[in-house]
Amino acid sequence: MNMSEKVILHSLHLDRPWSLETYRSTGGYDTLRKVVTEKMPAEDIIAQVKVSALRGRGGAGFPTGLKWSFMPRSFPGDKYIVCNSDEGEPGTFKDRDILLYNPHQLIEGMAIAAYVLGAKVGYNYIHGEIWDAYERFEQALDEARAAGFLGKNICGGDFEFDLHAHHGYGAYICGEETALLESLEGKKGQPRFKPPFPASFGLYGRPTTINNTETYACIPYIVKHGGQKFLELGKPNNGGTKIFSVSGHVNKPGNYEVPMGIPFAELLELAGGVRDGHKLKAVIPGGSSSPVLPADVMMDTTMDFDAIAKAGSMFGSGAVIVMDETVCMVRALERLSYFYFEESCGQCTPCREGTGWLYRVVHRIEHGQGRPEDLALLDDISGNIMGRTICALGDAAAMPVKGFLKHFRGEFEYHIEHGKCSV
Amino acid sequence: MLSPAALQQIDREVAKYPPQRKESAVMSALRIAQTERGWLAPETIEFVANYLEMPPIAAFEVASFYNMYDLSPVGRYKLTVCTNLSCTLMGAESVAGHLKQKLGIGFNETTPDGKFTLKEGECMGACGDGPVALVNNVRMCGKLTPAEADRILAELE
Amino acid sequence: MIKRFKDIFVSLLLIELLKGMAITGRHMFSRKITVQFPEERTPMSPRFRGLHALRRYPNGEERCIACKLCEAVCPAMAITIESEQRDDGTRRTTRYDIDLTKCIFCGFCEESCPVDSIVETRIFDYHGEKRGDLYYTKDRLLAVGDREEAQIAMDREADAKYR
Amino acid sequence: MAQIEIDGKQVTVADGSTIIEAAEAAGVYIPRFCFHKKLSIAANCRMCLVEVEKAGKPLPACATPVIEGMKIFTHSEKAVQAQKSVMEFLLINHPLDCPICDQGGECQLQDLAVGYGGVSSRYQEEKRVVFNKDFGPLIAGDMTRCIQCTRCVRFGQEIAGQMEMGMAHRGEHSEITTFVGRAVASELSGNMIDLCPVGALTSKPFRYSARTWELTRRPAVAPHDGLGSNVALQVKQNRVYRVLPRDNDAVNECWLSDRDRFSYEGLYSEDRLNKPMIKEGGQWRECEWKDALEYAANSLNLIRQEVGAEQLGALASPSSTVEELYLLKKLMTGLGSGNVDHRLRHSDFSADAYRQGAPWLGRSVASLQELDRVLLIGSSLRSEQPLLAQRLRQAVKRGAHLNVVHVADDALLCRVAHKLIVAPDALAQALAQVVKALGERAAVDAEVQPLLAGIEVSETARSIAASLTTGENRSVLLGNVAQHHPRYALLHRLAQEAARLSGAAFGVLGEAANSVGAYLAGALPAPGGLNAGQMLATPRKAYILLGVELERDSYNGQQAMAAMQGAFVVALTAYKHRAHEFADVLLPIAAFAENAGTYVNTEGVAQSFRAAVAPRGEARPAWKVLRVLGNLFELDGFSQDNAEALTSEALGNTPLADKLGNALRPGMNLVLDKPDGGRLQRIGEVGIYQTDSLVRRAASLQKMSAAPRAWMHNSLLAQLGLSEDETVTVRQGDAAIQLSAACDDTLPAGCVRVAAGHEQTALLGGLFDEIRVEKSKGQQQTAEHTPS
Repeated sequence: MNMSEKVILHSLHLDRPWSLETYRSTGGYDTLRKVVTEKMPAEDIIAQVKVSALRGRGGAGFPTGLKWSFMPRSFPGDKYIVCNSDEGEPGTFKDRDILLYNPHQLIEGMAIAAYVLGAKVGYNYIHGEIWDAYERFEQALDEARAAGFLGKNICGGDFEFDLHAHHGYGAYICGEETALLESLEGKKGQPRFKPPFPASFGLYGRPTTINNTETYACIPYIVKHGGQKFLELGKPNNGGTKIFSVSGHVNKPGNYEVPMGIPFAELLELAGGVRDGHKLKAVIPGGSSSPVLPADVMMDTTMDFDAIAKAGSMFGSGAVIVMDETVCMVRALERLSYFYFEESCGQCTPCREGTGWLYRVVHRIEHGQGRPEDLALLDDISGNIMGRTICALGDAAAMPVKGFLKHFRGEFEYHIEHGKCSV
Repeated sequence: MLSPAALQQIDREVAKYPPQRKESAVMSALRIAQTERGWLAPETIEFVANYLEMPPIAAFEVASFYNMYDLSPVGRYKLTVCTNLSCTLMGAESVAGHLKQKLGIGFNETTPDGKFTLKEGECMGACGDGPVALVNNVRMCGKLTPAEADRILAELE
Repeated sequence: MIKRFKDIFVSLLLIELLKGMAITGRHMFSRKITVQFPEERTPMSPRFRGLHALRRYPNGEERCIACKLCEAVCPAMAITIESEQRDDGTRRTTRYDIDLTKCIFCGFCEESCPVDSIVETRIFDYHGEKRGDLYYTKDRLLAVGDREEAQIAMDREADAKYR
Repeated sequence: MAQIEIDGKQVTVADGSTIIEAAEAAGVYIPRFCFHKKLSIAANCRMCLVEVEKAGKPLPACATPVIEGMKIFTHSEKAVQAQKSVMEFLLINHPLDCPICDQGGECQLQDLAVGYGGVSSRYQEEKRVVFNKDFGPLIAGDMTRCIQCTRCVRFGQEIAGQMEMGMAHRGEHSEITTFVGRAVASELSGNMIDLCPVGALTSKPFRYSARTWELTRRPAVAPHDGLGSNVALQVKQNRVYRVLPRDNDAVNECWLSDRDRFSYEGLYSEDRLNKPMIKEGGQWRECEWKDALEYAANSLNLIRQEVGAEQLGALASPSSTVEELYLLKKLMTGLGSGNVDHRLRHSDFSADAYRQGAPWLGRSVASLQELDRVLLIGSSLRSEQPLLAQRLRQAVKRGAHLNVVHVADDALLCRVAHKLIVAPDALAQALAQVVKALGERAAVDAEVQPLLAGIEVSETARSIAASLTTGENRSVLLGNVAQHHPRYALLHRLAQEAARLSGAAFGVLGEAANSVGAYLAGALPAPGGLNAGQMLATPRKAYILLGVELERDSYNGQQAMAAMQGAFVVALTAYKHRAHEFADVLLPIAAFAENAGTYVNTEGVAQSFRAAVAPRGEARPAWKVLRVLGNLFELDGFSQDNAEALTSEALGNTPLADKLGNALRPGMNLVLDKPDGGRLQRIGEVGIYQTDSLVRRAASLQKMSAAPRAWMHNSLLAQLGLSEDETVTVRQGDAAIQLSAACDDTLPAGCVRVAAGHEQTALLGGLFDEIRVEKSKGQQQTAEHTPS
């Protein structure tokens, strides 16, 4: 493992790393030019992406190469590619840094993707609250258009692609790909029932491929250096580097781009370790919707899709929330439940009604009004939400409850029995 | 209803989407309208809907769905403090408590002089800088402490 | 044959008569249980099903919400209800009649009432002098309720734990 | 076809069908709320979750397509557990107010809660409350009861063509609402009440008046438009409490227009005529039937003997039944008069001699949905035939081109391919343009050819013609405005030619419930007899009026009222209306729902119905009244004792289809004159809730009906020196009324749009005749009218 090899956040040490000039100085857009001028066969690129074992960085970890191969590239009429920068999962903040510090790599990645997938128009859906990133990206788009990397006749060839930024306005659910498409169409961000999947019925009912910001940003590297090299950065089935967003009780919260499969202990060390004088209690390893894991389990695991799944949680978006021993787990769950209650789109019954119910019961327990039957009730409600909803938000709301109850049941029982916190 | 400059901005957003899909720009158009008018009154929403040739109720659905739109008047400065898990772990509650005490208002309230409105926000995607707050939906302030919050308030005075 | 002689013997000695007289005599001196109605009354169950009444809430608002469940459940079809929206937007009856000549006092109406409005009281000794007198209209039922409310409330209270 | 297994049963279903459809075919019921066969799939209620073999989690049956070999379990433990959990979620925030909820007894949630709900709730927290909104006079909203199935929202978007309801806010706070404080305005809004699976949207006129289990359903046929929607009258104690649609995919599907749904309120209007009345010495008095009938018969006989039978006239409403119209005709024939007509709103009868059959739709109602190209001429379709407009909307959604030639640019709530909006007197010109453009591809009939000389074909007309020559299924349709138009014969001939040239079916939209039936029953002038126009233009000495409210049902109310002055008038009517002012005998007749009879709808399908309730007061079915009159005149053939006997006598044994036909015989004298630009013309189409006596007295619908105003183009307002909302004097002939001026820039120049059928506008002149508008001088008398 080469700890210093970075795929995305490689130019932070340079002056104005977000400018086209700086990006070009690191070989930026050369890959796109090569692809376009050499008319590289799309199948070859998809094959490289498959070899790279690049898995979706948005949370689900779906193999990107496979997703691309679903897109009916030669289907007549409009096709779209969409980038999901609607990063609202508590704990996740990597896309913002990509947009702020290396927007051109994303643009280049999307342009290559558009070339491969046969799309002429793309949209980047940017989270509502990060206005600075939206502006920065718009600026980058202007630069790229002016330099001929977007628009008609890209790099002098006959490839045509334009990319637009769409600004979200405060809805976590729009991070769900079909909700995002609805939102792009000017509607409420309410997820669609699948099938049909976006690859056949996406934006405006046309074939559409949606990937995460970080996923697209990896593309130029893969195409430039080959899938094998990318794969070797990480570990089998978990190729490449990954930007981990570390927040919570650490000394140096922030984004860390490290190889896939790094031991958690090392990542924690990179982030400056647990807040001074405290000891690790629990970690949410993949953004708020992944089940929490206690310290001992975490310290023994490595950070990749397969290892975290084995440990009983989800790798998700690589957002690591670190909690030390001062944290009341009931309070933590109450806050997360409130989040899902607030962010449920309200479309389907189990999530609309269930998230509120979960929150209210946890809230009651936290405020000393828990009843002995409440924990069984919580288990039951979250079980009734899981797998019964249109999109994954239902599962996302239920899993933290299950996770907290599984590993910290004692704390909840104490709350119910004594009406106060044990921490 | 809206200034020519605002309409021009809306037109620019409309141009991003296919010609028959004007309503795609509704989110941006509502944002632009809100920035100009301070909040989204029903008439404003209807104006935007008509401008984009969509049913007013569809625009209202959008305006009420996304939580950065304000359907009632807010103060000159809207401070949205994230209190989600990461920010809370990093001290958001003390910052929020400090702001409430200093401004003498609770969440979703406006100071009597109409200057500040305090809102509770959900994850803003900047947890590494937590606790964070957003001023008027555009300016992100990170690594807040009560002292830092005071400094920002003073700056906005 | 023996039985026959025995019968004659018993008849001649008036033994049966004496037995009967013995019972009469015994009762003559035992405690009397006849109740002198109407001066005296027997004890009654709080569940007694007598004359109907329509109740009000303490603030004077009639309880009935015109759901018509009693009308639907009445096996004798003794209840007739008409309803409309009152000016304050609430659902109210404009007519609530019980034909007591049809009523079989089964108590279903009371059972079905979601707001404890129609109840059966302990009154069983009502009467009518004309045909129409036993056709109780809403006003008369409410009047019964107003008059008997204290008793009705007590009875419901007593029975509450079994419901 | 796919072979699947549902609950152990083998079923073969079409590829691509969903599990719920397959289950239906197999006779297995899957609980559902958001799914509706006519709406798009939302899959949001999750009630229809079923277990599918090899699927990890339960799948929504409404949205999951079947796959060959799929094994589905709808009642397995896993499926039922999922369904029960959804029911629990639905109930936690649903109020327990079934006793006061109008939906109680017909509530899907209530029904399914019996099967899937728990005995008590585990939810101990506070329940959600949603504040009610005012959705207008027809729909009552109790939004706390809403389960967010979005059927009403989808109905608006997909069927009504206008999105009025939406789901605002999100999560648990989401609520169904209209745009801030707005009432629901769609002419199909009542269907949302039917669609709502809970008591969130209920009928306001019906509110709290009865419970569903008390009501009996009696089938009937709606009386307001040519469609003849199948309805169920819900009756209790001899009163109609509610009207609901009956499913009939050939006619109204599962929908009903608000006009058909809420007009029953008119049955209980104060204006109902309950007893026969005669006028003696200028004074009205109530009397016995016998006296009234004898008085009427004797007086008519006397007049007939004195001045001749040709001085008798009979005018009937096209909403009368086949039986009534047939008997009326028979009565008049018996009396020796050929003066019978039902087309009171028509003004051009010159095609009468060339007609070959009863004008009809020209194709089946259901097939309208399959149209690819349509030319709609002179029709405010949404108010004339709300559900036909809906059918066309579905066609357009499928990709049909809807082309319009009309006098006003009313929203049809779907994409209109091309439109020519012209003043009434230019309507024929516009249509001629289309014919001429079509003539560029095929030879125009020699009869029509001369008319086209000098016609300049506009670009739009050419586009319409181009559109009409493509596509598979095509129709040319003539609406009410065209039928009422003073040059109807010409329009008809041109439309017929347009249809012939483009290979389209030619249809005439039936104006009223029994327009086609009236032709078939012969309610038309006999050879030599006078038509409605002539009868009113050259007044008769005596009239028999059947169900007409003459002043509001005629082309020219003013002229009609004038014709009545001095004549002996026997009015068979359900309402008193203005008949008081001119009639001599008022005979109360049964209204809709109180009468047995037959309507023939615009497709030419006869639909018979029976009386659902007894007539109000002493009113009697009109056919019985006419039969007794026939007896009093001692005429033969008036001895029928039930409506069925009359039906077969009236319609005969030949299939109705043989008697239908829109094509005119050649030989008509056709002239196409140039529009006269000099004068102002009235656009006087009949308002949606003003079509007939019944609907005009339906209180709630009348609240939906805007007061008539003088609408005109901005430039005309300026030219006349008027401003919007100003009170102006509108004159036609001798009548002058005060209306408020209104601006509508989609109207053609030189036109003033004043709706007809309203009480206020009743005494104005012809619907498409000259009109004058001037500034009001101060606050004058409001309705001065002087028909002398």
